[in-house]
Amino acid sequence: MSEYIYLIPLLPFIGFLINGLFIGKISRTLSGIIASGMVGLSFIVSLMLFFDLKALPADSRVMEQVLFTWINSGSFHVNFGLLLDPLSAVMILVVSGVGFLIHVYSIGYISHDKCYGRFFTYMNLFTFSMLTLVLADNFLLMFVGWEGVGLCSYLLIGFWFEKKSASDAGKKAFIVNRIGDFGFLLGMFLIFWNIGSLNFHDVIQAAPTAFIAGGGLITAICILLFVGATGKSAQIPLFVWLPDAMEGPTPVSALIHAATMVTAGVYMIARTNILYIMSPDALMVVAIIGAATAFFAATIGMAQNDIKRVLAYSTVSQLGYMFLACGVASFSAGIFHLMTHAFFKALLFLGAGSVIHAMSDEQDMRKMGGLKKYIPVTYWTFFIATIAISGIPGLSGFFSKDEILWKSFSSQYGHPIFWVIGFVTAGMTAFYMFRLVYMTFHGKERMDKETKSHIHESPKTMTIPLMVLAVLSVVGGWVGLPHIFGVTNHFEHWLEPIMATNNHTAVQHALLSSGANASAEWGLMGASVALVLIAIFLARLFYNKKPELATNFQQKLKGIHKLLLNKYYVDEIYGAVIIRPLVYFSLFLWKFIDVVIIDGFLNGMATLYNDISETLRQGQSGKLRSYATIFAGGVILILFYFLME
Amino acid sequence: MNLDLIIFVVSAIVAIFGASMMIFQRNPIASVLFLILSLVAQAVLYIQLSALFMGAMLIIVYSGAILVLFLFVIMMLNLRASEDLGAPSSPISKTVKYLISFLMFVELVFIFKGGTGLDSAAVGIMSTPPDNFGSIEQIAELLFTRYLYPFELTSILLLAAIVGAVIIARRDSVEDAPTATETNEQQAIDEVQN
Amino acid sequence: MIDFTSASIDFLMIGPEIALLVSAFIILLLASNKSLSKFGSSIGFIGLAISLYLAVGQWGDQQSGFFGMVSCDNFGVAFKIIFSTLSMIVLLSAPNYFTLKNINRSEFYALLNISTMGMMVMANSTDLIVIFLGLEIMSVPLYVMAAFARRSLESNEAGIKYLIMGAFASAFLLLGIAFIYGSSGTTDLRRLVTDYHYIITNYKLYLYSGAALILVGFGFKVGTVPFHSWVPDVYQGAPTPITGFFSVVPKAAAFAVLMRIFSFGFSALDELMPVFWVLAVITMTVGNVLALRQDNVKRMLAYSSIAHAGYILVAFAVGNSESVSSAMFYLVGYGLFNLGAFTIIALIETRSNGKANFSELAGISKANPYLTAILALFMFSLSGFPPTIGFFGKFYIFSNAVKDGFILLTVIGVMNSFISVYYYLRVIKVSYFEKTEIMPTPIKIPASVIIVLFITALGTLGLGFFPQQLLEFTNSAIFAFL
Amino acid sequence: MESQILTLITFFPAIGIILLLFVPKERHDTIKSVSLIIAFITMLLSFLLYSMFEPLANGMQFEVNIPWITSFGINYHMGIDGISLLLIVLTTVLTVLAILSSWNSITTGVKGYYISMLLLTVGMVGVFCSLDLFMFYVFWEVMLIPMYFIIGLWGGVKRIYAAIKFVLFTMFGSLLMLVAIMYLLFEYQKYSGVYSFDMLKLMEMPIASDVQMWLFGAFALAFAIKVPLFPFHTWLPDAHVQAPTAGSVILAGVLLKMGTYGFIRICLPMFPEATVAYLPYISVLSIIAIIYGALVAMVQKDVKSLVAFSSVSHMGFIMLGLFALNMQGIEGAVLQMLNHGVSTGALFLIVGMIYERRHTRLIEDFGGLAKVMPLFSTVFMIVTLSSIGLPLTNGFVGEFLILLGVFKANMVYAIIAATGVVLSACYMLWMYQRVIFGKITKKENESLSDLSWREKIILLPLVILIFWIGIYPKPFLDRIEPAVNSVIQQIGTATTVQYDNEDYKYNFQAENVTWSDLNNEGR
Amino acid sequence: MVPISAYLIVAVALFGIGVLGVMISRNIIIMMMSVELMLNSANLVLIAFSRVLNVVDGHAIVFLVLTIAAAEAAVGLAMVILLYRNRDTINIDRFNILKW
Repeated sequence: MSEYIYLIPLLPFIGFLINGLFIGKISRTLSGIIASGMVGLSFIVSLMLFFDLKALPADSRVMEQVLFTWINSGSFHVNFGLLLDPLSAVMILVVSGVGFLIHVYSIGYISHDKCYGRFFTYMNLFTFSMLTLVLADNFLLMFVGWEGVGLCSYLLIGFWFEKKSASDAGKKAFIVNRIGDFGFLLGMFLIFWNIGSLNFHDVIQAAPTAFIAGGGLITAICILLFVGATGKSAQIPLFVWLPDAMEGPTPVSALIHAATMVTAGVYMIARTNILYIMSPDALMVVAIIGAATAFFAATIGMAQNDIKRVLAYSTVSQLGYMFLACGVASFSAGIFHLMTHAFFKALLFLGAGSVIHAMSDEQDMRKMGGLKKYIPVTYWTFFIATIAISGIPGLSGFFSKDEILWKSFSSQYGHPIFWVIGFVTAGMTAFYMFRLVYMTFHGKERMDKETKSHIHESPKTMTIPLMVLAVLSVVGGWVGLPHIFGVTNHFEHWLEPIMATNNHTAVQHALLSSGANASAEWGLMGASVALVLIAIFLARLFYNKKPELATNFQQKLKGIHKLLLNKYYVDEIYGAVIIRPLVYFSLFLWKFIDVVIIDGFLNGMATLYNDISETLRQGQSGKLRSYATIFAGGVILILFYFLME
Repeated sequence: MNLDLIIFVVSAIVAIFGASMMIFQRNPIASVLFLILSLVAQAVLYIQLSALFMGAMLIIVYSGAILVLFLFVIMMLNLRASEDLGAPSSPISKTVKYLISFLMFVELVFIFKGGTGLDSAAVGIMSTPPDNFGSIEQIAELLFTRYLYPFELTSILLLAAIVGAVIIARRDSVEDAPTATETNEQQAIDEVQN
Repeated sequence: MIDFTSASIDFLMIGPEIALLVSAFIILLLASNKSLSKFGSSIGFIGLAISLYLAVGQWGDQQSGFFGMVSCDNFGVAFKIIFSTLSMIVLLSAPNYFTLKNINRSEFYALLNISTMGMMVMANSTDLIVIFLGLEIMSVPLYVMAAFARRSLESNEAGIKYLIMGAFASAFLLLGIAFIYGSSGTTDLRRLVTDYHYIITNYKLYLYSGAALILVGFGFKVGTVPFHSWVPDVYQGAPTPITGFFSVVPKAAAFAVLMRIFSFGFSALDELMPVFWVLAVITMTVGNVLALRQDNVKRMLAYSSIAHAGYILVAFAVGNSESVSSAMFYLVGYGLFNLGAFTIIALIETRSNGKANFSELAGISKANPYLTAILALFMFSLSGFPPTIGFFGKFYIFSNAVKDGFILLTVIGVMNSFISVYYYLRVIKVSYFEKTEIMPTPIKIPASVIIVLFITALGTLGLGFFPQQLLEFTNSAIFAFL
Repeated sequence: MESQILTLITFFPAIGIILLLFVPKERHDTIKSVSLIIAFITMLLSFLLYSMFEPLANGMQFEVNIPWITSFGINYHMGIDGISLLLIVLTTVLTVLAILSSWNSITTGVKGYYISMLLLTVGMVGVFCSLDLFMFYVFWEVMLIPMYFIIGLWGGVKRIYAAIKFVLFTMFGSLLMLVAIMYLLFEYQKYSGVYSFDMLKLMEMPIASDVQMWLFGAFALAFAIKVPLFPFHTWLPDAHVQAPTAGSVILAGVLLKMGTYGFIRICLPMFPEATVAYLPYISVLSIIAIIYGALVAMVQKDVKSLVAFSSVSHMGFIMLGLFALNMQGIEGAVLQMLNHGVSTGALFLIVGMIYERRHTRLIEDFGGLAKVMPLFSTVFMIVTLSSIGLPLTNGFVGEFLILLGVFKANMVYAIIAATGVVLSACYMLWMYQRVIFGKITKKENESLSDLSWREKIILLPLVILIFWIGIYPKPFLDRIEPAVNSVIQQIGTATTVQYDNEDYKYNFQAENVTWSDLNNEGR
Repeated sequence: MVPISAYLIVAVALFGIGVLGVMISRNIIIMMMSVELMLNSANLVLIAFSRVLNVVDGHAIVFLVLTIAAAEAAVGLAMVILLYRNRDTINIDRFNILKW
């Protein structure tokens, strides 16, 4: 069966080709059907392959397919090869599955835009790149997908290219990603020149002997790769592009900037976990960055008024969670959260999209409210997602997030501080999510008559995916119930073969066996739940029962609020510190070095020669007697020379 | 202090004096006459160097023919001493020119100082060398044996000179009428004149 | 073994000269008669053709005669061939211009032939006196030619300047010969060479100063700085075809003599090398730099001819037999493309008011595309672009310089030709790139000129592509009786 | 055929020139079609050459060696290896496209124009074919003349200045190169007793290292000006901006490659010690060129000069790769020569297309073109991406290999140079955004027509090449590899520095290992 | 008895004067006469040398030189006539149309 792996990326690619070549020639629905159909097919293929993989014994769960030799130069040799193992299996399921739903949703969403052809083309291209990314069997091919998804996000963010803000956002996304890729490239170089291959096998196999554990080299590699991850997954300091990316159509935000692409960084780290395990310092960095991002993004999220921006910052913060998980070396927890997050965050975005759709493209929550009764389906699905993300027990978000919190506390790489940050963040998450819900769906209706008249529930194509996702965000977490429930964590177990196996898991098992820690875990779990509930209550208080409280609260903390509203002025700082100086420097180079110095020198030479010529010409006075004098002078000199001999 | 020396000194002085007067004259006629003077003095030196025939030739050909030709031309154009002196050249250039000619003189003298094996020989009318050195027979014999080819060449040279002189000095005949260039020639003349 | 001082009076030895002389006589005889005088050019051409034929016949059989005054060696014969060929080209290109300028008098062709004959005499003897006489026979007609357009003030001025400076220079030359005579009692270079050591021990200074003054005399003719001052004025003033003649043929003759005297005769005088080194450098530099700012194409070409003399002097500075051959090669090539260039300039002058200013060139690429293309070809050849003969000539000369380790000299040389690119391209720039509001009238090109252009262009390109034959010719021509 | 094909390809355009001479200059269509057909046949011949070429075979192929000027040992010696092969194909293809692109834009002096184009082709192909230094030089210089005319006659406003600047720059370098060539000639004569300009023979000659320094300097100057390396680059923007579209295409596509080609064909193999000695300086210069070109490109107002400076940056990459002196670096550089020819050529063609429509190249005069000319914008996007080196486009493969090699040779260089990748994204995307995206501000832009058939035909092959090289570069790499190998051998043997490629800390046989037992041993 | 170098010195003195004459005199005729003077001084040198070396060739050479001088004089004077006819002056400084 493994020879069909190539179908998974290929099918969306075919969809891309069809949509791209016959752009504008085929009808709206047809192109939509083709696009989502292709993705659906690849989802089916993925499922089949997944079960095949499951059938295999746990030790040898790996399928490979080498399509052709891509680059071959001297000792450098890279195949166009696909690799299906538990990790990538999870990823392809998420990508193609969620992707399929979002495609279906888009059919309805895009139904008013005449550029539907372009839209689906890009979407399929994106799916193709994303699947290539997760299926690649070597770093370089992974990089292909990596840049491919970057390109697609660029194209899709700038989908409405006539809006300057949109094209700006697209450009920003691409360039920031490039900065990350810069690190990724260097990381690859280091790996290649120390190991001699970029294939994951070889790297995993060679790493333990090629690098000194905890040595500078391995740390450098991990940090560089992580730079790439920060770019792609919008971590500090490169998170600035993601909020702007909300300029794109909402399904895009759902697919790319929530469910799949932004999680590529997490996937990459999980994929190379062997290397990270070898470098505790790098893990530390990852954890710190992740925790910090989670916290800051959450704080920003509390102050935003744009419904999509809130979700964007929540995404950033959730990604922070995932990195925190990776940072404390519980990669499976990271992937687990990745999956659940994919479900509910996609759902949230799609719901938001449906809201915006209903509100006729109004995104400001202050102009919403009370939508509950107009768009019930959207509301309920959205609500489920909300409680899922805020970590109400029983829903997917709870399990994944809680595992992360526990690992950040208990793992040998963990630290109580991480737990505290995660804990606080969890509270804030619940707060801003419910703030969002209340401002949007409850309370009095703040929108004007005109829009109010148009409010309507979205078509089936849009609501059905919402429901499906709602279900998933409820049950999605049950594949990874924590040990303390007395069941084996299927998810962790599934991923075990590709996870670095070193003493720390052993330690964990040791910890788990002791009842003390079990109780500790229960305690922490309870604490977080409590905090969440408090947060929800506060949100309800501020934004539903007594809005005036919120306002004068804002009055009190004006400064902070302003700071949060403006996202800590990060964009402005970057602009002032990096971009503008660069432009001025370039102008200096051009206007001064190029024009004045170099060309000036050359033209100077030319004029110099002309002046010499002018002066010499004066000697050619036309007076014969002076000629004779020159002549005689020459004779004297020559004679003189010979007399000296 | 013998006769030779006296003759030499006198004629040398005369030759140099004539030459220098020649170049400093305003009036071409005068300078021609001074040149003739100088040439005569040189002829004396020739004779002292026992080149009797060449001395005679010098007087006959040069003073007799060439310089007369000069005189003739000057008369024909009746150039006057007064005419068209132009601005006197700057003192610097003057000094430079004097310096150059003087240096040239000095350098050439140095050559003779260096040129060994000559000072031994001392000459004069008193010491005519044996076998009538430089007599007409000798020269004639030389001219018609060894120097035959050059001798013939001189005839061609003279021919060329004559033809050239004719072409240049001949008055314009009718067939070459003024051309288009004529007009701006005229302007050129004017601008040069003033 | 050739008897160097054989008294044999073999007129075949001076056959080419005689042919030229006879043709000159005939022209002069006919000149008086209006109806017959128009045959002047053709007779002159025939004379040159015959002399060329005779000269080619002399190729290979080395002999000496007229009491050693004539020495007919490959070197001389090669130059005879070059002279007569180039003169024929001039003679073809001239009449058109003269008729249009209304100065077409058949005496000119007589003068041309006599002057060419003088050059042959120069090239064909090892006796300084004969060389001197040849020089005079060459020069006197040149003076006349310079002033040939009697009405044109430029022409008059060119004539007088050339004459006085020429006489001035030949006085120095004569003094030099006198010193040589004084040092050795002979004017025959061969005897000089045979008892060279005796002379160098006893009369070193005479020999040196004699050599120096001879160098001055001929340096004047080839226009080396600082004896170059006359060149631009005379070239600009003289009628253009004659300027072409000046810039090529007499220069070749003077160089022939220089080679004979310095590369063969005084080849043992190592002190000469630095002099030539310096002369070469300043000559090409001054020539090129002065050419930068000229408005008159003729004058620009005059300066450029000075520069080219500089390039040839590089060969003298190197001074091995290879370099002599390279210099000869360069002379041939230079003769071809420079004559061609001057022919075109002459054509342009025949237009409108007949000043060869750069402005005159504007837009002729539209009027006469092919003519302009050929002009461009010559310019590229002058500036030494491959695959023209101009390039290969430079390559030949400079490669010999490099071979003997004159790297600095070579670098200066190529940098000079870099400077020269600027002003040669200026001709192309004006004639191609600069747009004119009034379309210049196309120039009518007579058949003879077309032939000239064809030959010169073909030579410039063809010899550039396949220089092998010419190389062998010059290589075998460097056998001289010295 | 085997042996004559190179001669045929080189001089076939010359036949076209002769034909054109007989066509009266009013009959534009005849002239155009004749030259197009000639160029097209030349292209087909080069494809034939490509098919006949033996990949992975060492040494020169299709060698011809006929005595030409015997007294200097100058031979008519032609022959190609993979590097020249690819460049020849590139040249012929670009020539066809260039001729097509100037179909309507050139209206005056048509005859002369197409003659110069064909002459240019002769020169370029000749340079890549010739194995005799003299021939090399001759062709090298011959190329100047038609380019001078193309810029000077059919160029923009400041065309004359640009043309003269171009010629003088190039002449300056090449004259010093000529001196060096002569010197080599006599070095070889001293060494072997016979004159020869044969590159292959000259490579065998050992040269004293101090002499190598001088010779390398002379050659390197000529090539660096052509490339152009940082301080010598100022002729490039002028020439590009002023030249007509076809001129810029050829200039950027092929002429710049002459420089790098010269380096890899002459400098590296002939003067290995000097190469190693000069390496740091040239690498630093190339890095400066990369950053500098990118930064200056970012602030350009004219699309064409932006592309011009971007090629300064890209050529810097190529130089850096060459002087990494290892397999990946050089091979990547050679491939990147091809890529740069394709993508920058395409960029210039595209700029030319909008110039034909709007008669302006200023970025601010455009904006929102995506609305009126979607197809154009798409192609433009593809080309832009290839020039910023997105994976699966040609640019990526080259740049990646180059950086990989450079990283091996010197980590710091690679790190600094890699920032160029980011910068290239900045200026290209910014330009693209300002030209294509946004609302239409100028109303002249509202009525622009999308790509015509001719333009589609022009751009299609380039787009195909972009993806072909990006996705399946193996055929090209296979042809390059032996040539590069020989160069590395040359350097490795002649210098104490060893450039072997397999010096990893870890050496493994990954084939027979499977994923699972990997994990088992992990446990 | 007079040492031969005395004659030579006189000769070169004359030569120098001739050079000076060419350089300073404005009158074309005088310039030409100065050139003649230079030729003559060269002749004197020749005569002197042939006397010393006791070979009479020098005399023959002088003989030839005389004709050369004559030829140059003839052409020169013809040119003077032409110039005077065209320009009404023979002041050499007036003849500077051609310059730079």
